[in-house]
Amino acid sequence: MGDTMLTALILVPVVAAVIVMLLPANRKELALPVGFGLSFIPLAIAGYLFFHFETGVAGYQYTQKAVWYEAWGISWNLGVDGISLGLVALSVILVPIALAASTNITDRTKEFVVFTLLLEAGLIGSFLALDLFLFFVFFEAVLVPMYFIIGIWGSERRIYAALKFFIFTAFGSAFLLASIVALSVLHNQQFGAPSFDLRDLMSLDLSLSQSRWLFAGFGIAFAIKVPVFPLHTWLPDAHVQAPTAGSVLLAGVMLKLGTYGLLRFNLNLFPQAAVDAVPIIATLAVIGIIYGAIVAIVQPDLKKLVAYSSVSHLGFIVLGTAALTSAGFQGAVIQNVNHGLTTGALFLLVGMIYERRHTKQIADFGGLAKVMPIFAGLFLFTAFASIGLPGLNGFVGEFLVLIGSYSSIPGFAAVAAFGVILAAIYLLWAYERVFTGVPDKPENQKLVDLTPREIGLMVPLVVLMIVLGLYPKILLDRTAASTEALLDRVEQATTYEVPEPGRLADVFAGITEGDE
Amino acid sequence: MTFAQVLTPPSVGWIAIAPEIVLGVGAALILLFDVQFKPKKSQLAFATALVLVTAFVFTIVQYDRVQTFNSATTDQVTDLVAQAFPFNLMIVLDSNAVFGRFAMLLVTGLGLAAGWRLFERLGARAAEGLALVLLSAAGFTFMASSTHLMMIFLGLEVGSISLYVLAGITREQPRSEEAAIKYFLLGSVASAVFIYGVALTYAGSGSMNLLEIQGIVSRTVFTRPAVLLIGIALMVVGMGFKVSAAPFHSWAPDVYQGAPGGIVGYMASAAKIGGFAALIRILFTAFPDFASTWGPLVAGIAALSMLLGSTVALVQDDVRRMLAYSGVAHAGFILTGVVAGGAGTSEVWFYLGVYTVQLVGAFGVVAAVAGAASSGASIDSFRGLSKRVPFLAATFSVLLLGMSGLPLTSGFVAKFGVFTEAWQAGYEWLVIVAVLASVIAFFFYLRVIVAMYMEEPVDEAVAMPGLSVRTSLALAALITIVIGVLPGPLLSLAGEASPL
Amino acid sequence: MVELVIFVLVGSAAIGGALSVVFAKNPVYAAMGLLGTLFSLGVFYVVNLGHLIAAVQVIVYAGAVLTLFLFVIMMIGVDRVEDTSEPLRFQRQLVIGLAAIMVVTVGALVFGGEFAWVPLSVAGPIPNGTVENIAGIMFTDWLLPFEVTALLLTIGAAGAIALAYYAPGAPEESE
Amino acid sequence: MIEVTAGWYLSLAAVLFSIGLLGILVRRNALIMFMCVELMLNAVNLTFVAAGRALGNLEGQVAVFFVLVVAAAEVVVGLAIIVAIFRRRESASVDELASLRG
Amino acid sequence: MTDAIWLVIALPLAGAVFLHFFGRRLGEPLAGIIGTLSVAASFAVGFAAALPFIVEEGAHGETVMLWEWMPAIGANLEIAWDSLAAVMTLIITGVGTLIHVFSIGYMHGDERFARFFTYLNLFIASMLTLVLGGNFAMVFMGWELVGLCSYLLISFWYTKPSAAAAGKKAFIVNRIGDFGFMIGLMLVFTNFGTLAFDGVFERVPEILDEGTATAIGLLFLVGAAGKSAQIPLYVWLPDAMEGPTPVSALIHAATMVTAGVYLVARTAPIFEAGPNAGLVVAIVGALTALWAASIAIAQSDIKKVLAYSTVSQLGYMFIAVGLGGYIAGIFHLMTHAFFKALLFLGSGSVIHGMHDEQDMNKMGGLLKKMPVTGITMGVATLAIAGIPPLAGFWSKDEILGVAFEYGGVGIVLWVIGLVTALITAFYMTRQWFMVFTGEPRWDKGVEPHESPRSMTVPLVVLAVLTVGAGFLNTPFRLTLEHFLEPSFELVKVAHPPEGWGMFALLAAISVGAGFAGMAMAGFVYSRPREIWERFQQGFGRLWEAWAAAYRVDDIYGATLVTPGRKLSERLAFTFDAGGIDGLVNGVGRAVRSVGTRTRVLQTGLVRNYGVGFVAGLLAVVIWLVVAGGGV
Repeated sequence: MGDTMLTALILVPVVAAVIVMLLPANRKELALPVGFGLSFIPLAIAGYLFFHFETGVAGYQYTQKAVWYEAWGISWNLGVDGISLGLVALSVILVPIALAASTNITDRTKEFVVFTLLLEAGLIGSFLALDLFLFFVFFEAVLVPMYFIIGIWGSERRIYAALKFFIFTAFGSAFLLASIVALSVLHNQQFGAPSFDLRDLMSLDLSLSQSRWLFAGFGIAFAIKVPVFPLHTWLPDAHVQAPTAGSVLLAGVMLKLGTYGLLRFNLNLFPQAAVDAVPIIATLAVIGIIYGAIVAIVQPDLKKLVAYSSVSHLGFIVLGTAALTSAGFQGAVIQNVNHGLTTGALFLLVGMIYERRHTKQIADFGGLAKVMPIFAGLFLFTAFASIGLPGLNGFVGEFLVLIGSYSSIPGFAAVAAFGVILAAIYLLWAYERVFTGVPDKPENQKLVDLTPREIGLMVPLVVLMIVLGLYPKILLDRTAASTEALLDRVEQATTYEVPEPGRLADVFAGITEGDE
Repeated sequence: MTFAQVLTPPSVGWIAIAPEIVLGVGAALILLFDVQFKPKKSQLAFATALVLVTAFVFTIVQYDRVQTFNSATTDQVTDLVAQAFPFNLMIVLDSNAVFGRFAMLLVTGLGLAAGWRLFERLGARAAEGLALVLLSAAGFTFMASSTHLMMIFLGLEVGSISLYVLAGITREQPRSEEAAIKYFLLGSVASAVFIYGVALTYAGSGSMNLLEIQGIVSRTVFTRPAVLLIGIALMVVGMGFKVSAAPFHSWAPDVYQGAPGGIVGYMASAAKIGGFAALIRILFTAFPDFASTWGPLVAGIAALSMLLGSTVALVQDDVRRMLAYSGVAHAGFILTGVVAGGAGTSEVWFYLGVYTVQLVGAFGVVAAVAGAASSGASIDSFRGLSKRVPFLAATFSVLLLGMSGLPLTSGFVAKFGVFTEAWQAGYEWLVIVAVLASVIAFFFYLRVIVAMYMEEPVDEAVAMPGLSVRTSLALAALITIVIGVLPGPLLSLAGEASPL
Repeated sequence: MVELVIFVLVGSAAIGGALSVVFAKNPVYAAMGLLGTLFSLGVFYVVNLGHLIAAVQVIVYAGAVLTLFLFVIMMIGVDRVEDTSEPLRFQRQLVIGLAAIMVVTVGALVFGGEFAWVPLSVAGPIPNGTVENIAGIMFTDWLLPFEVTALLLTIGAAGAIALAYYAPGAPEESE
Repeated sequence: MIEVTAGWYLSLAAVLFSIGLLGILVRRNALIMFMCVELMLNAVNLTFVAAGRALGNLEGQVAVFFVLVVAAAEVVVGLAIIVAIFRRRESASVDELASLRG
Repeated sequence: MTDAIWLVIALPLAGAVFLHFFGRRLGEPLAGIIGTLSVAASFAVGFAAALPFIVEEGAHGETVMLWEWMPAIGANLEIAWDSLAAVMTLIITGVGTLIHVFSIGYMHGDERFARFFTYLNLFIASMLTLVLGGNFAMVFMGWELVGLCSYLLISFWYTKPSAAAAGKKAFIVNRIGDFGFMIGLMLVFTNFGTLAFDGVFERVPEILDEGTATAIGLLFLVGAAGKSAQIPLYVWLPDAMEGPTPVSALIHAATMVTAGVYLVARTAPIFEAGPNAGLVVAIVGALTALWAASIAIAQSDIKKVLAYSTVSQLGYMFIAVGLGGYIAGIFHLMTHAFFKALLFLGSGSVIHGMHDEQDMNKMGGLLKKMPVTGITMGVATLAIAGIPPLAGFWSKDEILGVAFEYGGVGIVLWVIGLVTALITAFYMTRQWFMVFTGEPRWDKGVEPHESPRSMTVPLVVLAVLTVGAGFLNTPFRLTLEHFLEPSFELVKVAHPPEGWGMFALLAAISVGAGFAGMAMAGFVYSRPREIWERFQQGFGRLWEAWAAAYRVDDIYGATLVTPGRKLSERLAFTFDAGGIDGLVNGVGRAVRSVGTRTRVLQTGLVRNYGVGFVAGLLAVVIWLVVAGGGV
């Protein structure tokens, strides 16, 4: 049972997609319910996995490895650890919600459900793959369903956005591909056979320059996916044009491929280069945090605002990764999940209002709290979760990241902390403009508050936001061992030492040492 | 001494050329049959299919034979050499040749099925058309199996001259004529260049047999007569022309756009298979010792092809032209595998196999949408295809994504293979160029998908194509996906396809 | 010495013929130029002991092929004197440039002695290219290529029909 | 005493080939372009013959036959195409054929 | 009882959750009663849990662990229950209960009546989290959550744009403070490796050098200045008066704004290790006290006066805690909670009675109409003016004493304190006279009336506390001091000068200042309007500056908000959309244009193609011959 679990997790959505595809063409109203129902199977599997996950164990669990093509050294090689577990859980949670949020999609519903389910399979596959070839396959394959989701069911400039999304990400993947090729060739040279197994590749003997180049290759791909400033401009376009479900899954899960990749691959494979690159990564992360937030402030479009807020929030995750401390890593891992929940929820909410008013322009709203109190309440709640209000989930990750990064890269952490002010500014100002005041526009006065279905969509997210905010232990327990192991890997492979508390001088020394 | 006594009979191995015999005889029979009985189109189709299937069966027999050769013990080898190299070393029966035949026959079958409507519209000339297709297929498979430069040249000409005719076979279309004359003029120049290369190689080395040349060259590796180098250069140019590698590609867009829609897929695929088969034979079998010399040259051509093909394909409004330019880029990608030398053979073959299937399928869709007998296929005619004929849109998407090298399609495995080989051979820069070019390539493939799925339908009605077309297209798409997910078997098969 | 004289004289004729193919305004003159070159080469074949092919050259090439050319020229119109102005932009400049490079290249190769190469393998003095000797090779070692030419000729026939034969009364189909 | 070696012939062949090649670029009459191709093939033949003599093997001369056959086949098809074009346009100028471009 | 201490937080929180879901159905006044009861119950639990400290002098606190939160940084959900926490708890729940009761009357008829109590309960829970948190992260959680509640309650009447804006402003300005606080926390973690109080305070002397301690202290000051409305972050508090008056009383006078004071007191060991930080705290406090008091002089809005007064009084507390007089600071915190809550509730009563009129120029002569309100507010005014034996006298005097005893800069602070005391007495007296005496200047149709019982009873209770609370910590009997000592045993608490003589002298001076202020105000404002208007005009531009609060908001707007917004717009629309995205699209366009240009080569002319072919051929030949070593 255990060893085929992960395979099942990937294949079930695919099978579900096939089932939906085979539904009779004249019963297209069936597609969404069937897809929604089927999407609970991966949720159940992942739930089982999550709660039977052995805490305190650093290695991969539920591993499965089957040779794919021996001569190339590629294999169907899956495993889950603390770093990926949360993301898998996030994926399976958001997909049913995204599907249930898509009742407004009446054109080619079946295809929509199929693409969403395929997207789910691809995303889960990316998080579970321990073989770089397999990872790349999933990493790149997820572009297609998302491309169609944006391109077919998006709004006016959807084609532009879909193409930009695809090409931009594919551009990054190109470097990833070249780097993966290089790794396998190196493995071939050093061990006499090519391999793409992450664990095999970790034992490669890389020269510093090789390690740096490859780090850059992986880094660019993931940086675009995250996205890290200045490679972020595809994101606002994609989000603004994507349908709600697309935005939810894009921001909620897909962007995490980047942050996950940095943690999983860049750090494991090229620890020395990673240590050397800390100043660069941290700089970009901090720029992303501040820049994303500043730019978000004046965005006239709600979705664009949330999109830029993602740039800012994901900066924290990258910063936590660059921190190379226990708290920083844990913060990054948990923030991956948290951001998925809050931003997913924000996009859902924006989608709900867009369905009613067919506009996302902040200027078109005003005083909505009067006519849609439940909506306003949920929005405010989610906004505060996103701002990082303690007690809700956003805080835990951000705080861990900030605290964790301060002990190794204090200057960056201090600047990054400024981002929390800006987050409050852009979200609360947006809330003020959209919800407060008197609803003076006639279109707004007629708006109906959320339906039970819509509230139902939000409930799981809200509950998770509170639970993870107050009791993140369920996640942290599962991640801690893996993040520690990652940190050990970095420490053992390099001269880097995780700063001990109370040795501030050593911290600065550690950073300058890494530069040599 | 009678005349007969002068002649020592050559070693004959009929099985080694059995598929070609079937094709040639089949073509001749179809022509005769046509003259005599004025058969219906369906009968012609049946006859053609029969020829192809028979040839395929023989190829399977050949495959079996090759397996015996490959697993032969050392003391058996001498006996088997004669069988493996019949006709006094003119051709070889090795995996390379067999793989080439498999690919060629598959492409021919798919191409004919997908473009069958063209032959229905050709009227009385359908039989000639079919015969030419079969003959050219025989020519290109000869290119894949020859170990002699003159045989390669003959195969090249058999294939190419047929294609010149096929390009112009819808003679009532001015553009078809234009395509034919362009293809013919430039093609015959390229042939002349190639054969001049052969002549100079012969002059330089003293033989036209690739195996002998290899022996001679490797014995005298320090002497490199300029004539020999020029010979190599000219042969590379000639083959570069056939596979439409930049800067020898300029005929391809015009011809692919102008030639009849039903046959252009076959034309493009077959020329690529033949050209690359011969190119790797020449370079890998005869001149492995010169790899450091021709390697950078091929790499340069590859880089130029990928960049030029991708960027120009970007701005095309005609899907067939776009596919032609993308074919230029693909020639570059395949050449990326060629630079790796003999080690890259299997990857090159794999790439060739999967790419030509995609190509033939893609042109099949274009023919179904824009007409099998017409020239050109504006991207506008693909607008909203997903709503008009979802099947065509879906298969086309799969094929285009396959060509773009997206994972889970055969195209990705193929690209990955050639990139790995090139990297292994030390051409890192070429791989970087290649991956960037493939990013650019995404754009124009996606543009077609945009038109099909994301734009509003145009009024032009597109009929659901007939069964043969559907089968052929579905098969091409299926192969693309199945090989993409489970590349193992085909990779192993291609892995055996290193020349003896 | 004789060979030198022949080479210079006949070679000049060959080049002259070739040039007139390229530059003659009237297609017939071009064809005549080509004829001259073909004949010249026939002479060289004889000099190089290729008696059979010299004969074939004259019969097949000069006789059959060129006649075919002339036939088409006649059909298209003999009197058409071609306009020698160059309508294509840059074409003349480009061609002159390329010609210059080509002259330099070929010149460098010729005068650099690159064509006076040492063959990597020499089998010994060449036998005469008699019918017997040629056949001895063509029908043994080169049997397969010889067979393959059958395909070529079939293609020629089928192709010509497909392209140029209009069956009386058969409707031309088009989309 | 200057000996006429195979190199001389090869040089001559190279010159002829070059002339043919340039002729393709200069002439716009498809027929004459095709003649230039024939010229090139003949240069090839000369190379074969001369090289064969220098190498002491007859294969060069045999090769000429095949080139000849190929040339013949090309001529058949080529002339058919040219005739077909001429039928429609009353001209054999390739400069007028540029509807396919870009 | 200590084990059940979590109930203190849980009860109001449960109240909030319950009211959130069912409050609307319960309606008025049941929702309010439930809200009140939950806070009262919390008070009861807190009181019971505090008994050990009362009974056994010098009893030590203990930490109650609830569950793990962020163990990696030593931040779990745990409650540190000691005497300081107990005092704070009792103040919060005590005053909170009274204000809840008051709100039942005040919010009568509001359509979001239940929601108001939901927020109030949530606030109480949050505030208790702040003061009970056993580690910095939990304090920070409470710190932020009270900010949230403050936001919610200020913009409770969100249809009023000014209210919505004020709520947002409060939250954002607070966040600026939090930024400093957070960096302070990072420094703490970096040095101690944990955020738990247990792991920090006792190790301060061993780990922190003076510089680091000062740095942490100053960063905490930034946070405290934000929450407690000190220079330069006080600007949100006056605007916060947009919220319902009970909110102003509870959050913006009695409890939340004192969080900064609590923070400094709680982290006393750190300030002790970096005394300069404390000094800065005191100086900031003093400046704020004077600055805000001066603004309060000229306000005509009844609540604005109180708002600036609150800022000013918080300044006093900062002086105390900054100079090490933690207990004095907490003492003033407590007394201030009583009398300022009373003042706010009184003003609420007035506003309620005057049909939502807040302009004092339109009041006058209300004493007869609203006797209870008038008298209780009068008591509070006396208290804040520092008139013995009311609570304000004792606590303020202790602070001034601490400043005086500090010497040096302390003397300056003492002088500032005195001046502030004088001004305070002046403007509070002014307010009382403007509101309750003289000719009625009411708008037409306004019929002032005394408020209902639910409102007046809390007033009376608070008035009693205002009178009596001072006796908890007089020089004669230092009850509070002894009670709190265990919480400050790690540090040396500063005290006023020893000896009765000194006490009497200082008290006399400060009381004199108080009386002087009152006398001046009484002299002017007990007389007709023309007279005090002339008096005000006598100050000329100065009065205008005061009335305009020195235009600090405008200055901030011009120097921070507008440029910030400009920057944001530049970045968003010029740099991002044009620059970066332009670059990205530019790359795309460049590739396309390469394609477009290359495509031109494909002329369709065979002879052109021939040129390309031949050129390529020549290149290949030349390259191969040259590179192949053939030549």
